[in-house]
Amino acid sequence: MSWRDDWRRVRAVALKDLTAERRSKSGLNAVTFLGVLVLMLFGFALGPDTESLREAATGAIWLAILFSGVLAFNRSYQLELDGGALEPLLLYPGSRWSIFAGKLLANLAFVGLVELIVIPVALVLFHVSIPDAWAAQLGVTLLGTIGFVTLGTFYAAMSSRSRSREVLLPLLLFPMMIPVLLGAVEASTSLLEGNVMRDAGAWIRMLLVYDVVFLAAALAVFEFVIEV
Amino acid sequence: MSSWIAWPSRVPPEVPVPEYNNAFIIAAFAVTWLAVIGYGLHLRRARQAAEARVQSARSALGGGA
Amino acid sequence: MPATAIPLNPDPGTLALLADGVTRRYGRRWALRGANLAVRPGEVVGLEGHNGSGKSTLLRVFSTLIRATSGRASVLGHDVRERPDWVRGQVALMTYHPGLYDDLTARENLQFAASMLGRDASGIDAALDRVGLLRDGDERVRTFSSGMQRRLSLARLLMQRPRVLLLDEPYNSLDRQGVALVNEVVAEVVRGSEGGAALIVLHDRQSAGSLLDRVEVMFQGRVEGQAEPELPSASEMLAELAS
Amino acid sequence: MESVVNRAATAAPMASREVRWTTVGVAGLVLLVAAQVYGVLTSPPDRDMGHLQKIMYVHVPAAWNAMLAFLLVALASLRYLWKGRLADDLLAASAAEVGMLLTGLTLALGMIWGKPTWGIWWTWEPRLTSTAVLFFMFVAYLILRTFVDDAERRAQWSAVVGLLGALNVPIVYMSVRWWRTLHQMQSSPMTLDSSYTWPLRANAVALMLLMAYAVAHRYRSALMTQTADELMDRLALKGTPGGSRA
Repeated sequence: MSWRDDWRRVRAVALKDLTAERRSKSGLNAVTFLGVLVLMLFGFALGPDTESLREAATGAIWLAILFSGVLAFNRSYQLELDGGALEPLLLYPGSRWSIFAGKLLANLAFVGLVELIVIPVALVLFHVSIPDAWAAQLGVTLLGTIGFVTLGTFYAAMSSRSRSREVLLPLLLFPMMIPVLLGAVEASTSLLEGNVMRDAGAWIRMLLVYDVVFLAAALAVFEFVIEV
Repeated sequence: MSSWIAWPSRVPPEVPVPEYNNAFIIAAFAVTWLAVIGYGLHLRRARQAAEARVQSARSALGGGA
Repeated sequence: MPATAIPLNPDPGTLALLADGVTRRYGRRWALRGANLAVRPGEVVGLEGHNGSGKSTLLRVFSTLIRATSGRASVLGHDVRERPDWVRGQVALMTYHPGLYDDLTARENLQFAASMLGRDASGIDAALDRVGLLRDGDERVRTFSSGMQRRLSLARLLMQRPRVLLLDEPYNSLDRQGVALVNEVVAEVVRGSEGGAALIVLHDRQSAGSLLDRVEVMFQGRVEGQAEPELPSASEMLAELAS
Repeated sequence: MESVVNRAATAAPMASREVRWTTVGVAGLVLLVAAQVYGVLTSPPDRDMGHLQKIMYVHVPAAWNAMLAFLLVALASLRYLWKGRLADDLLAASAAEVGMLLTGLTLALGMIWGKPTWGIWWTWEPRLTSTAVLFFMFVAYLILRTFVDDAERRAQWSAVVGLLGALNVPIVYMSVRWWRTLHQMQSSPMTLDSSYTWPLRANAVALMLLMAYAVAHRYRSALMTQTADELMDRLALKGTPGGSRA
């Protein structure tokens, strides 16, 4: 199997997942709505004071993404389990990591779309004006999202096929997410405040290392997760 | 080694040390021993269960095996 | 020693399928308890047995989908555990699940299969035509009847171009033409490829017609005999085991 | 897959190993008592904390050994993925159970120490916070094990989870440390006075011996349970030529 074959498989899995998701629609709407709802709840919990809202904005955004995103990952495997499609999927000869990579891309697109709604809503609700360093902000969001979706897609391969999957996924995933949460929130906050007294660069490097480490690890050991 | 463990440092003999919070010290050691003994009991229970399982398997197999 | 078709010291290289003492446990339940089976190239073998006798599990072991707890299984001379990827390229498994994506059209389902298999998309229309779904190719699978879904998974199987077929109750919910289609495909694969063979789980031997070379019967996780067997009753069997 | 049945059949070396581990356990227990008495009686009170310093003798060894237990989980998981022996999975599970206990103990002792020292039960300090994360990962690992019925699947999944968790520990620690240093000045590091080092080391070694004993004991119980299961398998497969393990 050449790299081209693998890439074709990755693309096929991603396109198939996204097409199915687009046709069923309800999933994306529901998950996005949940994200916005979490933001609202944060607003109520933090009180109407503009200053405290603004300070908590990045943290609230990331928790909203985490809580809504975690619902997306099990869905991605539910698609395979519903009609017994996982069996033929696993029976195609060739690499299995490409299945993971395809689902990862599809989930990235899905969570990215959720963020596309949730983040602007958060900016409005929490009185945050678009920062000057918006490009860097996008980069931080992307890095954090990659780390989150990588491990989310990975652990969902287990949790979706085990008993009580709803509990198991966040239980496995959230402790692993602490560096992502810290890195993304700190980097965003420091960029929002014009990098005063803070070093966004260190956090961005940390996120980068995290993404590379877990992307490589997940691709390497996915075979073990799906094998039996 | 950084701060919070509050690594004890110098001991100036002339400074009288306030004797406070003995309850916390006792609690710390008590919790430790509770954990040690409690886990010891857990180990014993696990071993007994395992032995019982081996026994019942052996007898089901006809005494021998 | 149960009567099986296994020759003494079978040479796996000359067999299409070989199971040698295959066991499989699910939790505390044994689905397979030492199944022996040999299928020679060119053979079409039926597999019968009660529910839970291990037929589907045996098929899945051959397909590499499930690992045997112990024992050995090989396809065309290659151990399924040592060379799973090679085996996946040779066998096609059709289960009672159609294994399709409901929100994709029939054509999209086949396109996905083609990409995963590394085939170009040119065979899709021919496959659809072959199973009689050419006109419904752009309909979503969700709208299909179960018979149509089964036909579609047969089309996917055709695109796979396997040498060994593992079919789990392939005649279910198919009309008469569908049944004939399955039999055509089986005959085509078995005669048309080197070392081709088929193992078919069935309840209704009539459907397979003259296709079957023989029928093996499974009971409680073992292949117990050939042809028309007098199945021993469960209590007799247990009494024998206990002795 | 190796046969545990055959292993259990050679009872004599197993028994002597049992005796050896019991020796380790007893030695650990005796040393722990001795080291605690020695530490409490000999070490002078600290200038700032007074006798509260003595909590260090139980808290710090627990934290160190928790890390050690986690290392053991990671190594056993790695070896399982490499060799595929179910026994390594049982070893990882045994170490995880002891590790969960030790991280829990570390957290409890940290709180007991923190309250009188700083007036707060919890501090977002890198070490303590990382230990808390470690605790959650141990718990998730052990819960995952209870959710999966098939032995091989359970072994593969938990090995993968253990390994990824191990990769995460240093990243969590670094990130929490940066997070803290950014938020407030870290107090200057102090060197440990020599009158405290020996009691601390003795306590750490004692707890390590106890931990080794506990892991070994738990591991052997798990092996025994598996032996029993394999014996039951023999019964289930009685008279089958395929009953022997491949």
